[in-house]
Amino acid sequence: MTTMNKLMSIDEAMAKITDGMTIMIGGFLGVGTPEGLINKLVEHDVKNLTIIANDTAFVDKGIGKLVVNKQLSKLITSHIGTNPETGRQMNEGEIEVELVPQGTLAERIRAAGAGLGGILTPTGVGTLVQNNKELIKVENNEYLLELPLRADVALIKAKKADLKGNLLFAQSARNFNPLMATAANLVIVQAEEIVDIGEIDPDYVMLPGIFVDIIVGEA
Amino acid sequence: MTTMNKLMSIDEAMAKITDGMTIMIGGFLGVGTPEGLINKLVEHDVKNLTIIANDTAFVDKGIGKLVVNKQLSKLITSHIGTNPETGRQMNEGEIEVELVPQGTLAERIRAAGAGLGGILTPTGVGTLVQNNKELIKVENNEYLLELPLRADVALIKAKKADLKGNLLFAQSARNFNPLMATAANLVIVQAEEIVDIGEIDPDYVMLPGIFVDIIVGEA
Amino acid sequence: MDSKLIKEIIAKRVAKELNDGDVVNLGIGIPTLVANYIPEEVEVTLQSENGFLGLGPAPLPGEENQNLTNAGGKYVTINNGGAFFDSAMSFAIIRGGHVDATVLGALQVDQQGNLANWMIPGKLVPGMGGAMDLVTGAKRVIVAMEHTDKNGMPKILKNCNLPLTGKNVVDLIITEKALIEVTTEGLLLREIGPGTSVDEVVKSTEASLILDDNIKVF
Amino acid sequence: MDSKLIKEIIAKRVAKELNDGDVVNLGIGIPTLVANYIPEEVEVTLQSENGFLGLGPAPLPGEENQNLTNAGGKYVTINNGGAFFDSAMSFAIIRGGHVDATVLGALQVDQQGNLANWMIPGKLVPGMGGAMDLVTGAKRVIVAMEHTDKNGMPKILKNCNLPLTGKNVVDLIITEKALIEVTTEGLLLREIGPGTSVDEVVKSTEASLILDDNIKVF
Repeated sequence: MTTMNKLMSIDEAMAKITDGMTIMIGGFLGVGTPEGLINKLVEHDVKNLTIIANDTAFVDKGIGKLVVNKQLSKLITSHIGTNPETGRQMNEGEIEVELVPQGTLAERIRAAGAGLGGILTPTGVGTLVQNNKELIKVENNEYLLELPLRADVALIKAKKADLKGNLLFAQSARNFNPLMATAANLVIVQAEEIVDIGEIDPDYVMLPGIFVDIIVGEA
Repeated sequence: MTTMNKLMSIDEAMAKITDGMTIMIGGFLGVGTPEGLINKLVEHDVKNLTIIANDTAFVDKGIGKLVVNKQLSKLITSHIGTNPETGRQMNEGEIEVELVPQGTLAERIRAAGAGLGGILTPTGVGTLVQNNKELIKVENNEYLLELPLRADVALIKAKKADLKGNLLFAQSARNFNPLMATAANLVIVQAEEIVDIGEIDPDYVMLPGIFVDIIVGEA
Repeated sequence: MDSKLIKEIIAKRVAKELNDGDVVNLGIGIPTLVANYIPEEVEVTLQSENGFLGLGPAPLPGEENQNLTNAGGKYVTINNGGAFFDSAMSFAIIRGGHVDATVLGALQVDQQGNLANWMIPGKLVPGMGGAMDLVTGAKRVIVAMEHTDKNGMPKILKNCNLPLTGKNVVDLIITEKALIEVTTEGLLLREIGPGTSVDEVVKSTEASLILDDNIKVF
Repeated sequence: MDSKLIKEIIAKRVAKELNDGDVVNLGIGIPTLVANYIPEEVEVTLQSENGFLGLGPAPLPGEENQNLTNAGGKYVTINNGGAFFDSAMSFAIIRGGHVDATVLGALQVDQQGNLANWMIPGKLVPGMGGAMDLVTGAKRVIVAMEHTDKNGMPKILKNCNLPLTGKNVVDLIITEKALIEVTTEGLLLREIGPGTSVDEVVKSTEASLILDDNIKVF
């Protein structure tokens, strides 16, 4: 049997990211964001990225660094309040921002990963979120039809990865990471610890290795 | 602080099930089905049940026993081929059977638990499954609008439960169990092992305890 | 009144609304303070929308865990019997009606139970985060806020004029001056805060208030 | 030909279609046999729709685990590096295009790539189980079946007359007599089985076959 080697250096891995790509990045206010991958993205200075992420963290942390370095042209997110630079770029028209309710963001990403054509959610009915969306009535309740969100690349942070890419996440650092790994064409994981196949109990795997393409260690 | 006591005897627990209820039952060909709860249901002989389950197992195992004892009036399931009695009752018009693709069944149950109004799936387009369903086009692809499935009661099998109802499942006995526990008004779990609060690592909980109402031990 | 005292009054009154066994999500600001006033005999499980149940108090200095924060990014702990999960499960819990009560701040609330708390066009656009899901999915939506804004202008209006977070979603409004229930007939003033009067509440509220037969002081 | 031999011929030929690194779901019957013929240098991860990846061989007698069966209810094992999950994740993997190939049996297949394998009205209604999701979601759908039915009647038809499992879903048909690719132009006969002829294949097939320029014997 061959062993599919998913291990790669961070430089090799991040060389796969080019201008104009759509990238999902895990994390919640920086917790669970692969900081080493972000730093390398800043160094490589790829531009015109569309970023899909829960938030833009802080000016000096996580996705915030990409914003400060002006690498985004579009942002799909639920919250930008903790990073004033994101708000400034949005107000100045430097980046396009699509604000999505957090639960809807999670379901749209999951829908893409699960091959669904969309989901019906009550969230956002009667608000600005409803604009340009189909309203569907089911048994007298109104729902918005929300469409799947896919990406070229997902950047994921794990606590532990085995060589097949099976992942464990730590505490609240899990958040969007496992979902995003199902909805991107190329999934790059930065793992705090990399272990041999067989060292993670199959019952406790939080994301099956088939979703992971590339594993890098800590920077 | 009070301790919400979820522990109950199997008799007390199953006394809550009455004629005509809609009941979800975990398991896949009997694996992961709470056999003790089924045996008690057979003993109590409640009738006219609507059962939602992946399959009807075998005549002498799992949900199959309820079929043989003629306790069902309706069945929503993906597969009945392993239990000839189910087919006989269906053909004789004794029970109504709604056949649902397995992945659609999982998503419909999940949708109910997650408060979604429905999901769009490509599964079943152009087949009998499409009958009486809305066909929705998204970006030139066709999807069926599939609606949530809820139940009065869910009967769940776990490997381990703590006193708060946090659950662990064993191997392929997980299947529909955690999903069904999110989509029923009353969730009764039969656990092989019951442990104190704090004995299950929060990172590895497979179903949070807030979904569980009643815990019973092995019969 | 001192701002700290106002917040305390509000948080204390909100805490009394929580029942033993409730699953509760507390928003940032005043709602977070509610946790400090939950009676000992009431066991509440706090949900944190970034992905866990069993939210505990802040850790001791030096015991912070980089991977364990609340939805506001502050270091927290998890109680015995808690559970971590991903964002899809977190919002399945919220949207699916498994949260008994959510307590949120507001910019405006109105007679229809509409809530605005996520943006001021042209000025402040932080985004809705999880708020729209919380107000849609939680069984009970409790707004906890100061009765008037910084300039003394009413925040309880006939009609919200800021973009809504949710339509017809609020169940209860608790301020330092009043406890108001949103009913199908309109806003019902059931209690007033310490050191105020029904008159003062009515004057500092734009919305019409229905006065309960037996208005209590909390 | 002996039925066991027929099955072996089919399973062996199907096995050659699997590539190193593929995630594969094998249906019940002939498809299950494919696992026995995967070359050593090809690493395939088998998915089991009841909830795991890394499906391994049957356990030794006495080592059966009551909680570990395949989708047919037979005791199996899990390989190192496997993972268990719930049914929603299992079908997210299937429907979401994360399975490279699915191998299924069939009652009928037709020129449009339609597949019927889940019911015979009035006679046999086992239900579709996971088949409809598999044929919709897998990147490649391979039908593995005997070329004709028990009565020697063709199963590869101009148009299926049994209720469909999926519309325009089949990519490849492998029988003991033929390897046929479903193309936009129609059914392309690319290979024939051992001990048969193109003539015999054409005669035992109702659908029109496009003959490849270079038909091989497998």
